[in-house]
Order: sequence, then C-alpha cells, then structure tokens
Amino acid sequence: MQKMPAWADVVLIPLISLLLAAILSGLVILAIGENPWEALKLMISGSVGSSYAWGYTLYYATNFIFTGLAVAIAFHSRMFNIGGEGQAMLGGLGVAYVCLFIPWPHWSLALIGATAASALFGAAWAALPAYLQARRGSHIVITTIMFNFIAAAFLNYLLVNVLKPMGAMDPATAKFPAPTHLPSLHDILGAFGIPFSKAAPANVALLVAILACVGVWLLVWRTRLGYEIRAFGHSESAAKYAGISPTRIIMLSMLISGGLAGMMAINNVMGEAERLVLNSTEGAGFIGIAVALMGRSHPLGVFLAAILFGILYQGGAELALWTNIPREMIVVIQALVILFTGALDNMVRMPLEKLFLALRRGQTATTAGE
Amino acid sequence: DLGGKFDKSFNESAFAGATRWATETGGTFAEVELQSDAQREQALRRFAEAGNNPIVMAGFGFATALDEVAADYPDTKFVIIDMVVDQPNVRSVVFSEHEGSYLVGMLAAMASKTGTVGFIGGMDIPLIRKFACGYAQGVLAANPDATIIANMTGTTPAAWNDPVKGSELTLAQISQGADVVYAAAGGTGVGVLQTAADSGILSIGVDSNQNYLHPGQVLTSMTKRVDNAVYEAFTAGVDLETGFNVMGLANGGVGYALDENNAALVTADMQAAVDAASAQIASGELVVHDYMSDETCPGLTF
Amino acid sequence: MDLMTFLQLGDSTFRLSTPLLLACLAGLFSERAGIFDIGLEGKMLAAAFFSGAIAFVSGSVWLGLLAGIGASLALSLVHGLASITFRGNQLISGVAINFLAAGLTVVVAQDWFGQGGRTPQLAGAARFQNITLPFTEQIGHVPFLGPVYVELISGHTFIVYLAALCVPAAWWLLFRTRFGLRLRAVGENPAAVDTAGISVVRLRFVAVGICGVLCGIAGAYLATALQAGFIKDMTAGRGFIALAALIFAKWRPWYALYACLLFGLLQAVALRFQNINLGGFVLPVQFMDALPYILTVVILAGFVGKAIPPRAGGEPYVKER
Amino acid sequence: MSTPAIELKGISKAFGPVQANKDISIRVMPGTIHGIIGENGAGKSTLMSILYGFYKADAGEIWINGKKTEIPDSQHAIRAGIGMVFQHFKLVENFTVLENVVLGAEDGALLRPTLARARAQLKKLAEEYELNVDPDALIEDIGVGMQQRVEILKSLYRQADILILDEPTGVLTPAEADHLFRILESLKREGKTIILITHKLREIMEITDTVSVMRRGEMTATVRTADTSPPELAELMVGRKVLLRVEKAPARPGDKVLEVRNLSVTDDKGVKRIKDISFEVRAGEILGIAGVAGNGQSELLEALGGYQSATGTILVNGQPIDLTGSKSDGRTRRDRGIAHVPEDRQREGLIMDFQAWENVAFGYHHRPEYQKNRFLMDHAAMKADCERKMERFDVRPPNPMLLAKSFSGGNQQKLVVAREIERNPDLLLVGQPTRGVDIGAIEFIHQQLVALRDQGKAILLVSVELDEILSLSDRIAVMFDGQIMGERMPAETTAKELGLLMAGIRGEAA
Ligand SMILES: Nc1ncnc2c1ncn2[C@@H]1O[C@H](COP(=O)(O)OP(=O)(O)OP(=O)(O)O)[C@@H](O)[C@H]1O
Ligand SMILES: Nc1ncnc2c1ncn2[C@@H]1O[C@H](COP(=O)(O)OP(=O)(O)OP(=O)(O)O)[C@@H](O)[C@H]1O
Ligand SMILES: [Mg+2]
Ligand SMILES: [Mg+2]
Repeated sequence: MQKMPAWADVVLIPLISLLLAAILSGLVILAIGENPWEALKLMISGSVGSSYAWGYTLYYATNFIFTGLAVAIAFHSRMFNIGGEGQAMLGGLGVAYVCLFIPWPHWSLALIGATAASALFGAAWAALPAYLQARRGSHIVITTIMFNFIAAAFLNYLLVNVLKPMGAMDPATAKFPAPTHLPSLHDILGAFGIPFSKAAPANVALLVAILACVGVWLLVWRTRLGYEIRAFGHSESAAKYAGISPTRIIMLSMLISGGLAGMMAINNVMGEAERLVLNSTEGAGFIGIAVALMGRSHPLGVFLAAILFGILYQGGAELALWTNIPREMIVVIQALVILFTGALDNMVRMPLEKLFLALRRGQTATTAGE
Repeated sequence: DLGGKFDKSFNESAFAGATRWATETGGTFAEVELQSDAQREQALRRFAEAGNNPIVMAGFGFATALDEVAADYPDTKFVIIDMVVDQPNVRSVVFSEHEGSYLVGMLAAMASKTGTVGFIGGMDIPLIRKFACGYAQGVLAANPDATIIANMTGTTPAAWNDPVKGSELTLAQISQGADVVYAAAGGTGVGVLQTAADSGILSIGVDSNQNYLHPGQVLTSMTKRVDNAVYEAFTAGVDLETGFNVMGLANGGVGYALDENNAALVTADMQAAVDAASAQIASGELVVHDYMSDETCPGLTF
Repeated sequence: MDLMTFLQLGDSTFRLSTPLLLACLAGLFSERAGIFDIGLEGKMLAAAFFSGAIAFVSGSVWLGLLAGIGASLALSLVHGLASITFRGNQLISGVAINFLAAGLTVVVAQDWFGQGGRTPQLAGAARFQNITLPFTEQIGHVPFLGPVYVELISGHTFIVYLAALCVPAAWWLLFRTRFGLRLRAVGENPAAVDTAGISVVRLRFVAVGICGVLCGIAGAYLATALQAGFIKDMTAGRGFIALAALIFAKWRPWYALYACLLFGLLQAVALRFQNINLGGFVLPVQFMDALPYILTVVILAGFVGKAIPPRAGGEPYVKER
Repeated sequence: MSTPAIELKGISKAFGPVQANKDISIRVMPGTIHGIIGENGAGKSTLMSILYGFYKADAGEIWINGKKTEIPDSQHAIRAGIGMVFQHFKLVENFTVLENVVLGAEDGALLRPTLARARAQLKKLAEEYELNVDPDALIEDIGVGMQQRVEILKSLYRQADILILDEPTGVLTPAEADHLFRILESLKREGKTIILITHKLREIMEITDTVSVMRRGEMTATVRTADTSPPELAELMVGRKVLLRVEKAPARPGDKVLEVRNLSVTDDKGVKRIKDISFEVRAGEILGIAGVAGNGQSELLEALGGYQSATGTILVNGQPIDLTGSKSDGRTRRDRGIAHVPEDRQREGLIMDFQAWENVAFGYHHRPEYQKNRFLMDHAAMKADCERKMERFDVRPPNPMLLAKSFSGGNQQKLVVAREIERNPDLLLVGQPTRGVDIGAIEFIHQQLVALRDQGKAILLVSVELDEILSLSDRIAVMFDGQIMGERMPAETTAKELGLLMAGIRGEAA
C-alpha cells in the first residue's frame, strides 16, 4: 500500500516545488527593485518568443539533456555523480582532439567520431572515481568533486601549454576545420522548408540528445543491464544475493554516466564554439543534477526539465542583456529549484502524504459506513 | 573583458568612455558584462540583432567570436580593442602599451631606493609581456643597474580577477627588495596596489588613472585611453571608419598620469626626464622594443 | 632558499591556511554530528560578501564580521532545515547552498553597490589590521628566533590567531566535555543519543550552527582581512579544499591543523613559483593547484591510511519510516 | 490492591497506513515481571517504544505509579524511572562501555569527573548483579551478550525502577539467557518492575508473573502466568488452534548432492565466522541447521549462495564450485542447480520497489526464457510467469503489477519461495522460511518444502526456531560459534539436548 498515488509523486510534488522556487525567485527580483512579472514576460519572450530564442533555448537544453541523463542514470544505481562538469570538460577534450587531428571528409562522420571520443573521454574521467567507490569504498560524491577540480586544472594545462596555437592570446584550441562544423537547426529545418534563425546555435546535437533519451530509456527499463542497475540501486544486498556484481554495476553505470556527460561536448564544443575554450561547460554538469532531480531520473522527465532549464538559461541571458537583473539571477533560480525539488522534497511531500492518507481514511470510513 | 566592469582599470576605462559619450550627447547605449568565453558570441549577436550600431568590445577575447559574427551582420560596425580582426566592418584599435610602460618604468627606477622594482602581470599573454618589456626597458634606461622582478598572476582569465594572488605576489616581491611595483593585471591590480599601500611601498597603476586609489602611495599610472577609443567610436556612430588603428604616445593613446594625488612623489627632475623621453619616442627618435613584434625582450626574460 | 624567503613563505602559508582551517573546523563540527556539508564554500562566500558589504557601509569591521556570521548562519539554518527537519539529501542541499550563495551574493552586490558584483574597497577600521605582538622590539634582534617571531608569528590579523586558537578549543570541546561526547555520539548513532534522552534535532542544529559561525568567520576573513572587500566568487574553491582537508585530517582537530597548513603551503608555493623546476622536470602550476584534490583522492582511495567518516554521516535520522 | 507501576490506557499508533497499535490498555504491578508475547509485527516493540518516549502515540494515556505522566521523549521516560533495552541495541559502536553508560546522564559539562564517578558506580553494579564488563572496552570489540549487559547497566546507572527488555534472548545462548533471567530475578527482588517482550512461550512460563498477548496491533488478553498454558497462549497469539507437527513420510536419502569440506569464512573485519566445517546433504532429505542467531548460519547460507567468499571445498553433485573470484556468484550457483530462499526476504530476497513480476525473475533474469532478443528483456513472458506462480502459490492479491512492498510479509515470502522452488533445483537453501509469516502460510510453505524433498531434491534448512527444525528436518546439525557441534536424528534427540549444543556444551550424549 503506497502512501500516495504515483501521479502525485511524479507530477504534483515537482510542480509544487517548482512553484515555491518561482515564488522565492520572484521575491528576490522584487527585492532588487525589478518587476518580477515584467522579468517573467521578458524571459518567456526571450526564450520561446522567436525561432532565434528557441534556437538558444534548445541549444542550452541539449547540454542539459546530456548532463541530466548522466546524473539520472547514476541515480538509478544510487550513485550521486556530481562530476558531470569534469566529465563534460574531458568530453570536450576528446572532441577537440578528434576534430583537430583527424581529417574528416564529412560532418556526419566527424559527428560519429566526436561522439565516440567525447563519450570515451567522459567515461574515462568517471572510471577512477567509480573504481575507487566499487573497490575501496571511497565516497563517489567527494571523489567526483575532486575530479572536477582536477579536470579543470588538467584542461587548463593542456590549453595553455599544449593546445593553444602559437601567438594566440586566450587559452583555447585553434578553430576546428570546416568539415567538422555541424549543421545547425537552421540548416536542418531549412532542408524541410521550415524557416529557423540562422544565428542560433542549436544544432544536430539536439537530435543526438533525443536519441540518447530513447537509448537511456531502453537501457534502464528494457535491458538486462538496466534491470540490474535498478535492482542494485534499490537494494545492494538483494543485488548481491541475485549474483549481480556490485563492482560491475557501479563501473558500468558510472561509465555510461560519464560518457553521457562527455557527449555534451558535441553540442557546446563541436556544435557551437567550434573550438575548445576554458570553462566551456559553464556549469552544465551541475545543472544536470537539478534536471535529473526534477525529471525524477526518467528520460522523458529529464527531457522536459532540460527544456525548462534551457528556457531559464536563455531567458536569464536576455534578462542580463536588457534589464539590471544580473545574469547570476539564473544561478539563484537554479539553486532554489535544486533546493526545493531535491533537498526540501519532504517539506512538500510530508503534508501531501498526510493529506492523501486523510482522504483515504475518509473514503474507507464512508465505504465502511455504507 | 573578463575581470569585471569595475576592475578600476581596463574595463572600467572603457565603461567611462561610453558614459562620457552618453552624458555629453544624451545618447543611450546598451552594455553587457560577460562571465565566460562561451557567452561572447551570443552577446554580440543579440546586440547586432537588436540593431545596436556600432558595437564596441573591449578585450582580445572577442576576436574569434567577432570574426564569426561580423560577417553575418555586414551593416553593423564593430570596434574591437586590443586585437586585430580583419573584416571590412570592423575597426581594430591597438595601443602602444610598451611606450607608456617605458615611461612609468623610468619613473619607477628613479623613485626606487633599493634599485629593485617589480612588475605584476595578469594573465600571461603576449599583450601583458609587451607591458612588462616596455617597463623593463624604461627602468634600465633610468638606472642600468636596477633589478626587475616580473611575475604573472596566472595563465587563465581568472588571473585578471585574483586580488589575493596579486597581494601575495606583491609581498613576495617586497621580500625580494622591490619598493616600486607596477601592476598590469586588471582587477588583480587592486590587490597589488592595496598591499603595496599597506606595506608602505610605491605602486604604479595601469589603464585608468589609479592614483586616487591610495593617494600619496601610487607613484603614477600608465594610462591607456580605452575611454577615448570608446568615446570616439560612439561619437563617430555609424560613420565609423573601419580598419586598423594604433594609439601610441604620439597621438595621446598612452601616457602616464600626474595629478594632485602623486604630485609629491614625482619630483621635477623625474618629470623632466620622462617628458624628454616621451618627446623622443613620439618623434620616433627613441624606439621602444615591442615584445609582440618578435616575442623577445631585451632586458627581461620570462 | 634563504631564511627570508622561507619566512615569507611561512607567513603566506599562515595567511592562506586560516580560511581553510576555519572552514575545515566548521565542517568537522557538522560532520562529526552526522551532517555532511559540501556547502562550506557557499557559506564562506555569503559571509565574505555580507561582511564586506556591512563593513563598508558601517565602517566597522566588527559589524562586518557579525553580518558575515549572520549570513553564514542563515544558510546553515537552510541546510539544517533541509537535512535535519525535513530529512532531505544533505549532499543535494549542500549543492543548492553553494549555488544560492554564488548567485545571491552577486545579485545583491550589484543591487547595492552597482559595481558588477563586488563591494567597494574597504579601508581603515573597515578592515582587520595586522596585530604586532608584544616584545617584537626586544626579541627582534635574537638571531633566527627573532626574525621568526617578528616575521612569521607576529603581524597577522586577529582572525589568524583566532583560527589557531580554535584548534585546541575544538579538540577540548569535542573530547573533554559533555557536549562533545554527545555531538560525537549523534554522528555515530543518533538512536543511541535519542534513547538516552537527548534531542537529536537540537544537537544537530547546534552543530550546524557552530559550523555556520566558523564559516562566517572564514568568509569575513577573506573579505575584510586577507582582502579589502568582496569580489565575486572570491572563495575560489576554498570550501572544497577545506572539505578535502577534513577528509585528510580524518575528522580530527589537530590533524585538521596540519592538513590545512599543508594545503596552505601548497597554495603559497603555487602563488609564488609559477612553474617549479625539479631538476629538469617542470612541475606546471596547474599541478600545484590540483595537488590538494589529488592528495584527497589518494587518501580516499585508502592507500595512505583509511579515512572512516562518522558512521551516521549523510543519513537523516528517521525514526518512523 | 496497590497502584500499578505502569498503566497504559487506550494507546494507538499508526505508521503511515500501518496501524501498529490499536487502543491498547495494560496494567503492570510493581515488583513483578510482566511478559508480552505476540507474533512478529504484532506491535510489541512499538508499544514499548511509546512507553519509553521513543515514539509518540497518536492517542492514549500513560500513568506511572498512579500519576498521569506525559512522555514526549526518552528524557521524560528516564526521569519517570523507566529504562529500556531495545531489540536492536542503541549503543555507539566506537565509544567505550563507560562512555556509552554516561551518555545523556553526565554529571556536569566536563567529562572527567563524570567518567570517574561512573567507573566506581559501574564496579558496584557489576558486583551487585553479576554484570561484569570491561569499562574501557570499545563496544565494537565485545560480543552481543556483553553489549546487552551494557544496555542493562545503562538503565541501572540511571536508577531505573521500571525496566523494559525487548526480545533480550533472541541473540543469547540458552546459558546466557539463564544468566539474564537470574539477573532479572534479583532485580525483581529489589522491587523493580520488569516488562519482558519475547515470543518464546517457554521463557514466559519460566519467569513471568503475568503475561499479555498481542495480535495484529491489538491486546488480546492479559492473564496470570500461573493460570495459563503454552497451547492457550499460542492460540491467543495467532487467533486459532495451532498445529505444531508437519505430516511427512520418512525420508529416502539418495546420492550426495552437497558436500562441504573444511569450509571457513572470515568477515570484512577479519573475524572468523565459520571455522572449518564439513557436512553433506543427500538427495531426498532435509538437513536442518539449528543454532542461536549469529553463530555462523547466515554466513554459511551466504557462502553457499555465492555472495560471501570462503575457503575450503564445496562439491555439488560431485563437482567442485568456485569459492572466490568472478565465478563465485549467485548466478553461477543458480546455473549449477542451487536455489536459495534467503533469511531476509526484504533485504535480500526481493527488491521492495520492484513490481511482483520483476521480482519473480530476480536472480534468474538472465535466463533465455525472459529475453526477447539479444538486447531486450521479454516483459510479457515475465508477467505471464508471475501470474502462473501467483496462482500456484496462492499469493494474495494475485496482481503482478503491485510493488513487492505492498504485499504482506507472508505473501512476500510466498513470492520468494515460488520463485526458488519452481526452478526445480537440485539443492534448495532455505533460511528462516517462516519468520514473520502467519500460521496458514507456514503450513503451506512447510508442505512445499516436504514435497520438494519427496521429489528427491536436497534441502538445507537454517532456522532459529527449534520447533521448525524438529518438525521438518530428517537430520539436524547444530551450529555454535562457527562450528558444527554435532549431528542428531530428530527422533533420537530432544529440544533440551539441542539447546545444550546450541550453547556450545556437548552434553552426555556427545
Ligand atoms: N519505525 C517504523 N516505521 C514504520 N512502521 C513501523 C516502524 N516500526 C514498526 N513498524 C510497523 O509496525 C508494525 C509493528 O511493529 P513492531 O516492531 O512493534 O512489532 P513487534 O511486535 O515488535 O515485532 P517483532 O516481533 O518482529 O519485533 C509492523 O507492521 C511494522 O512494520
Ligand atoms: N512498508 C510498507 N509499505 C507499504 N505498505 C505496507 C508496508 N508494510 C506493510 N504494508 C501494508 O500493510 C499490510 C499488512 O502488512 P503486514 O506485513 O503487517 O501483514 P500481516 O497482516 O502480518 O500479513 P502476513 O501474515 O501475511 O504477514 C500489507 O498488506 C501491506 O499492504
Ligand atoms: Mg519488536
Ligand atoms: Mg506480517
């Protein structure tokens, strides 16, 4: 017997949490002397009001789908992968190497190569924390945090000392050659005669992200590995009884997680910047946590939450451009969303559970009375 | 550029130029401050889409993004400071920082009692080495026996905004005997000047006139008139002349600051010597070596 | 390396270790009570901003310090609410607090001062000044000991000495008092504390509160002692290094001191010497930057002594399922 | 008539949808030992935890020594003179005995004087009640028997007049239990009031003055022990007549299916849990392993089941199986014909958050019948299989889509048993098959086990319930401290003899 119907858990609680976060954000905007209602309108029009806006929203969303899926798949095996940021950075490195040093004949081949490389690099960056968790019991949260910093230092070193072209000022790789440039949504939709802003960076990586959603769904709910990952996540002791190797599950789920986080690089590094810069991830690895929490670790939920955060990001960028609300306001909103959907989950859940329990008691009482 | 609008230095100077234009002409301008490299292109496009013209960007970091964007908006004029972008609708403004640095280097050498002076750069890039190299030449010109200690804050944009590190580097240089320190480090320089003032030694500001930050304790500032460049661009408006533009001593693009805050520090002798050198450089009689021309520097190794 | 360079390096180490030590001890109290806290960074950042802002506005560094502690305490309260009262995930709460501080400090700073997320420069009484310890005159001439006393020991700000005092104080409190016994117990087995008639919730809130106060002091130190004002993201990962030091120290106060001194030294070295040349092999500065994190992973891997966290750490105390 | 030391009036408590206590009233006279019995999950611990202030009752009143007393937390209970030894001890593992005793009852803000006084006090108590423990030993280094003493000392140190013990003998050998009872007798002589929770009728009859029976959250009766009998109590406990014996034909043992030679198991802490044991199980027989909980039976099942590494030799149908490495896992064991009903269905046997149909394939999910193709699993086949098993094992409600946690304990166990028996294994490992299962389900499960035996399969049964061992087994081995103390045929032994073996004493027959 559940305390609450499933729809309340999946839909009602995130919605209420989101509302709470929105109200608090509104108060903050009010406190700095801006009109929250106007801000909201600007955010909406700036993020979904034109194909240009959509182009940016979807571009951000693509990043968040990858990192959100990464966190989500790790959640299924009860691993908290807070290292998406570092894994995505390394994914970017993989993309850079593949794009710079292999002469690709066509973007489609380059995309396949870059996807593989980014996944490989991202997975490799998750491998050691995963191994240490599985074999030495080192807390994965702490090790992945540490690996974020190590990744940043490592990338910094490579960009400054190895990959920076001679004479360049900023630590970044050279521009990737033209055959590796991915078609943008403008090009893709244009082929079907649908007009779409040429300026926006959303690109074919979005389709890869959607494929990844489907792939993760199949993996988690339709394959044996997914079955084992979920079993392990729910009960490690039961998994051991069933002959599911904890080491194998931790390693595989974290490698997949790291790989997905790494794959984000085909969007931001290959699709947008077309070169690798410092801090190319811009915190998307952390937003993945919020996205996975909001999306209840389900690919569909992750997809929707990623779009939501894409809107938040693009809308927030617009706010920073046209109002006195600094861009950091997005970080505040993001923090509140994580706080309410993740940490203060029970604050919403407890009263709701009581409510549903009372409702049911009332119902049984009336049926019994009849 | 990264480092923040109110770095009391480079970015603030650009902002001041824009504000001056706005107050004088009553015009309005849109501005945005960026947090990361990845946002540059988006901001440029957004401004171009919104019909802003001209668009001025302060900092070499915009070069790649601008190269991309400029072609997409041929009717918009762009101005980039500190970097050359070869597009028909772009005006590239670069400064002869080595010349200004030469002058303050002379002042430093003359003000120093220990014969040891320091240089603290921001991010270790050729541009900042250009500052350092000019400075070193000036120091050696005034005092051939002087020792120059040069440090860079870091290798990433974070180096523009790390006052703690600036402060630590200053202390390190002081312990090595430096009693005048030149900070060419954006926001990091705030920490350098602060620590120098706290420790009772002299410092030299950069870009804007920073003498007022610690009156009587900042020897001078190497001024780089980013504000003028911005002001001129805005004044010219859509009729802006594109192409390559060098701002040096000759056309007042760079110089050193003298005001009531440092009047007591710069003696008449010192002023005379520096002004003489300035005139020689302006006339081409004296050539200060530009690090960026061949990535070498006489008098300083990095 | 001559004595002076050595002393300078030591001096710098003390300065840079101080915020790490305060944050590390903050984490120690919280985690010893069973509340994991990856929000140290955020609390320090919030404290740095509010101390800087209030010190500027009021002109008094002490008011600034109070404001910093207040801000940090407020975030502690949020963490306590999430992880103690509502039994939420402590790690997620910590992540949220870090973001909240990173965003809110800039938003508020921009609103108050309009300087792109920084406070104006602090001067005079709005900053902690260096304290010259007594007898520097007399001892100063003694060879070796003299310079050590004058350069290394004397001439730091009040908070540096305070942080140093916090170490024995924390040790004494944890291992010699009733409060310490209970606090350690609640981090190991809250049910034992509960059935002994002590409120788990209150005890944990007190621990989280202490954590807030110490983080507050650490943040205030950054903005009003080490620096003269707040700049955005000025904690620059110190909260995470403190966390690393805490693991390194195996949750013990004296070890925390040594770990923080080590990490402070690493920072001091990395600041002064960009790339370190080890007989032909150049150690890049990025390696020095990453070293605390690498060391922590090595420790966590259990190859150099195993770090066993408090047993009830990270788990909310749930009586009724 | 004097005033009762404790009087509970109309106590009710619900945990979410589970009503653990329903309107319970009870009176306990001072200076008596009052027993509470009831099946697993009857609500005994909940009731006592309410009295001790650990849980808050939804309704009801508590009267202590004739005064109505509010007990919102344990502090109030302690002040009212109540001490409690919980079923699961509440000790800080890496504290010393002394620190655990003083925790919460310190004299002042400083520890040193408190510890000094406690040390002296502990010494006195130890002499008075034969409760010797080393005050400076760490809890994690001492055995459960000792830990229990520490719990009792904790209460006495706080000068409790009312002592509650929740299933204190579950982890004790009969001898240790006897010692405990002697202590309780002497406490009673001092005028202390004691409440003893157990579900062992023997203990109730032996030591209590009065006894209350609980069933499904309700108090069904309170009687004087002298006026009742075990069968009557048993009936009160489960609500109907209890059939204690299982009908079965004599065994016809065949070939050796399982041969264990010199098996040893060392746990993570380096403690040897199984010491060099050897035994065998033949086709068509049930070997029962008796013993007090914690003497190595769990480790034995885990080692055989493939999730505890071990040394020695295990032969199945004459072929050795791997004891370490990647081939020593549950999956490989299942492929070799070993099925396993684990001791703890909720922690091991089932994924509580999986639906029934997913659980029915658990452990066998890699088998070809559940695969649609190389990549995907065949959910339809899994559901159909689940429906079949639910029907044959009478699982209620027969709905494959329900989460495992929404089935009652007995039905959860049926799901596990169905899954394992239906595999038609050569060897079935069974741990505590009827723990927390109602009597109807017990009968059913016992019948299934006997039927499997009669098909010529080998069964290894581990249970702490001696009655279950005696009624099901064809042969009985007793484990104590990781060793097999001896083997007996059920017809030729008695509960008493087995009890001695379980305590590590080889009696006259040995
Ligand atoms: N903390 C809790 N949260 C939710 N439900 C609980 C909790 N403790 C007990 N229950 C439920 O309350 C009921 C009564 O449990 P209780 O522990 O009181 O039984 P018991 O008679 O002591 O059983 P046992 O003999 O197994 O110890 C059970 O259904 C149990 O699952
Ligand atoms: N943890 C739980 N979560 C949700 N529902 C539960 C939980 N535990 C028990 N229930 C519900 O409470 C009911 C009673 O469970 P319980 O285990 O006490 O049954 P029972 O009466 O002891 O039956 P059985 O004799 O078969 O064990 C179950 O049918 C189930 O629906
Ligand atoms: Mg119980
Ligand atoms: Mg039951």
